[in-house]
Amino acid sequence: MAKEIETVCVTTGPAEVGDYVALNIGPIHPAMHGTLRVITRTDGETIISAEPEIGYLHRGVEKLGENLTYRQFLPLTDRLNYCSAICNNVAYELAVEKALGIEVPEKAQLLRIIMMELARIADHQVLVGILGVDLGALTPFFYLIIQREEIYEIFEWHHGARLTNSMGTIGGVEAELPDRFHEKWPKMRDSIRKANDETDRLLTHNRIWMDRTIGVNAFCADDALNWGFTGPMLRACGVKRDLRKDEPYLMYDKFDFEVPTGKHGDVFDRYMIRMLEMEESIKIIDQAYAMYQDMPDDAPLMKKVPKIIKPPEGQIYHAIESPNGELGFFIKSDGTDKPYRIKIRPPCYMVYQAFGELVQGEMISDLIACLSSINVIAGELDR
Amino acid sequence: MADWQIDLIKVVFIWVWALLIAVVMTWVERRASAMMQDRLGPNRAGPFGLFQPLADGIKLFTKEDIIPEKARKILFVLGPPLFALPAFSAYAVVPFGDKIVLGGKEIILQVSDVNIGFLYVLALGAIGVYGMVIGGWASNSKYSILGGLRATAQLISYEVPMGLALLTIVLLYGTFSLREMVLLQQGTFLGFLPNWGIFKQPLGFIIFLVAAYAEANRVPFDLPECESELVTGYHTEYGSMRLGLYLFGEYVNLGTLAAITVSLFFGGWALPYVDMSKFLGPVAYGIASFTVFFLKQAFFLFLFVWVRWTVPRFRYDQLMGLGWKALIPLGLVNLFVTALLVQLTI
Amino acid sequence: MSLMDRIKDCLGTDLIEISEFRGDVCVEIPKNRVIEAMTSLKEKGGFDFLSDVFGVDNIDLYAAKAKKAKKKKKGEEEEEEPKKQGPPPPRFEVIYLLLSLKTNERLQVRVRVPEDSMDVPSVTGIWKAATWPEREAFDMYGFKFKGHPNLRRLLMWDEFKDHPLRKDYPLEGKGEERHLNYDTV
Amino acid sequence: MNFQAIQGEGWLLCKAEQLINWGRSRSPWPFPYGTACCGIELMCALASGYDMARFGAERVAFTPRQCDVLIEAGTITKKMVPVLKRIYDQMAEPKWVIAVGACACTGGVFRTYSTQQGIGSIIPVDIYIPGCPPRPEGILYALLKLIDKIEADHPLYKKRQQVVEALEAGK
Repeated sequence: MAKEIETVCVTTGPAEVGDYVALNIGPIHPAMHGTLRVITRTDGETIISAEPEIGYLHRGVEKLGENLTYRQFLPLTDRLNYCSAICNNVAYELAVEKALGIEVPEKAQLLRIIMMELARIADHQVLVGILGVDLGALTPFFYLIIQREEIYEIFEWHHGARLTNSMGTIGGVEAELPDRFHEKWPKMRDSIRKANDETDRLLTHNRIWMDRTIGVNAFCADDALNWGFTGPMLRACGVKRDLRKDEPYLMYDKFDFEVPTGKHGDVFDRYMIRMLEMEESIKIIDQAYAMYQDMPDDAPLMKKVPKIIKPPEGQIYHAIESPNGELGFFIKSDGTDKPYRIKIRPPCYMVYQAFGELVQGEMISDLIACLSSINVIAGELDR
Repeated sequence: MADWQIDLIKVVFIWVWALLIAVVMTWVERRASAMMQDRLGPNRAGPFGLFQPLADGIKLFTKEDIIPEKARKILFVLGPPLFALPAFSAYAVVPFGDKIVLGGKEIILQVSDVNIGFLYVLALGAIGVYGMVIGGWASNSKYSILGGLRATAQLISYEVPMGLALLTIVLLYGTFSLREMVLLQQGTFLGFLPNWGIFKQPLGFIIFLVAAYAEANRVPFDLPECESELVTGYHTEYGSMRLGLYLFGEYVNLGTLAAITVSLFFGGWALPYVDMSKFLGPVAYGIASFTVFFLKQAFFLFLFVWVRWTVPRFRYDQLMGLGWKALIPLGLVNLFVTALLVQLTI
Repeated sequence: MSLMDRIKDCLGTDLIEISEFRGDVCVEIPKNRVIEAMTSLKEKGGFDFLSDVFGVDNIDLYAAKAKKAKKKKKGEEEEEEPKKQGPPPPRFEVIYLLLSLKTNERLQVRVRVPEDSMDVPSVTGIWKAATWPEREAFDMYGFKFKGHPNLRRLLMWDEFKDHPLRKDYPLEGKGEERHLNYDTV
Repeated sequence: MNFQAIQGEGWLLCKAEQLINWGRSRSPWPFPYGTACCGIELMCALASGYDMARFGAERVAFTPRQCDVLIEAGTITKKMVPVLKRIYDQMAEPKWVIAVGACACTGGVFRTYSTQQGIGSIIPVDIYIPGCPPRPEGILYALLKLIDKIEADHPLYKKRQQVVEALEAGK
């Protein structure tokens, strides 16, 4: 039987043909987010080996970056992790600012923090929603998407775009918080909490949900560090590492928030960490907002930066904690107005390379759950 | 009127009724899911989008009919009807109303009161599986075949607890005829409870309901279809009206299962505490009993939809575990206890 | 002890050059000593986390520098012919980004790779995290990582010929197209 | 009813065409080919706030056999081109294509070695939506435009012409 099916499937994957069925999942598959592909060898439903293949969304961003000026590259960073574009923008801005050796005014920092944390909530909401959809629970996704629309509304008020925000610029932020934010935020905070609560009640203690997620592709901390995991994936394995606490950038050292960690590194821990992080993000926004309101109205938002940005020759690396983990920009400058080499260190790239090891010996259903819980965003994976 | 004419009317009626339920159910499912998800749902085709299933049907009918090159042609064609037809046929033994006397003639509101109607339903349910398996196999696609294999394993495993749960009912009523079972459920029990199967066999009912969900391939047991894993499972390669038959058959199946649930556990057409035949004319009584039956059935149909949009999906091995490790032992214990009680009370 | 001193201690003779720019320390190590240096950095230096591995093509940088130097020379005075320099500097670099989880310090390690011998020892034996980044560096620049378990193209398709991130590859490509023949398998 | 009215040539054809178009335009099942940023906006368009299901675009299936409208949202890279072609070929007639976003229309900002400069050169596209990414309203508007297009179609007439031509050629 295995042989007969063999002829139908198209694989360019691992060549060894055993008694196992090669099952090609993706790139067009409901759970593959459009551009991922996994070539598996299965014994019945059990996965013997899985090899992810990427590059279906490789758009040459890094090469493009070498041909654009520093300011022109900013909009391209939106298209990396499009679920939380603002984090990418800020990461890039911070990297260039580090190369220039400047620090932006405090008010701009607070604005960036507020927007970044909102983006983090939006990103986690998509993740939790999609995880639910992939495990068969469709309804929470819709509840979360409604809240996401509200967050988009704030983005739109502030800088005019929903998804690809291009927020701020090198040296600061252009606009203050929109007036409507002051009314909107208290209401929105409650509704986000309500949606999270609804999701929590629908999923967390649901027996089927627990069966499907607890203990599924658990990963130990040593392996995770060896594979280069960061962010929620690493925290789920029990390592308390958050760049916001460990290498504070912007003003994160002034805020009071927890870093939730898991124990087993399974899908459930990843899901729970994201749920808890949303709450922490709300806390951070509250504090940042209070600090923002204490600022004088005429406090500067922008640092003076020359029109044409020419960082001195040298190479820098700056990383921030994006919703997925450590998002870093390496910039090598040759003293001209274009970066000589720009390298993005996407967080999900490192996680996804361990995918074969994560899902080995699990079942096809777990592969889907695992993929959703990693939160692979093809844009930043392939660049 | 001759007997065959009456029979013909009944057959046509039940056929149309089953079709209607399936059609309306697709609409109900979409609108109800939309309601639960803060959406509107389809509302462009006809009032409230009521004609949405019709639009889908027209579209599916006029779509290009593709049979994949590497598919087994005959089996590929055979799959969908084999899935949909048994579901329709099972309606034949469902008693949808009481006996009425018209012009000195006794008419039973049931296509045929087979004395082993109960076994007939089970047997037809088992045939429906072949539609899925054959469809999955003939498509010659890996997702399809995985779906087909899952369907086989799932349906065969869940036939057993379902059968065990139903056996207790047979023990209780001492008959295989669905009509007699309904008749035996009239009156009250312990003085205040309606004499329904659910109160006499609560555990049996739960086992039956779970198994029914599995038989109908609904979330949390929709593994053969399993949109996020197997694309659309056994009917991945099907398009046009063949797909329509599969989708349609699923809803007909739901209708059958709901009807059987009502007949076995919820007193069929009879209202509790009230005997409608005493103050209603024969025709009115026929309609009333049918309405009662339909309302009960509608509740279960809605329950199917409700559960569908609430819970996540099982994993394959968990599904098997639930079937073999939980439901079957429970069913056996239930059967044993029931047998003991029946033996003691006689 | 400062970070620079510790790294000097740790690397010993393997250290070719150490520099600092905006707080980012960058060290250069010889190509054939990558494994040893990385192991000692991991075990003695405490840099136990590999963030990323990637390549840099320096051909344009050298060209620009040469141009600048020429201009300067012209501006100053016409002197005698520039002295014959040694062999041209290696075209490529591989950069490893290391991180110490305990002290939260970051370190860039640079390995220079000449165009005519593109093989670099693979660090996948020390950190598995290098698996895909090294594949990508192979894909984009053509480094041959010795000891890599599965050195295939990662982002471009297998039949792709060039190495797109090299500076002499045009931004808009050379008109490559991908064709798949589905029925031959 | 005026009997003359139904005697005109093609009356039945016309009414049947109207019925078919009515059905087709009210159930354009989408194939969400979301590859990049636009895929997220497509997701929003399908979800609660915008709810594409209102127009009958309800049953999102990822198998090309069961879908009518290929909504191509996002960048198509050269690596992806054969896959897209294949998916389009596998869809059953009648089929329509919506290209969502600048990348799908023209390649957008990504004028690089690995990006396909617009999917129009690979598969026939019915509706182009500009924007990077377009708002969900844009996607809905495109769907409405597509529905208009479907309603203006002559499925049977075309078929009849084909048959007539084939017959004439056979003579």
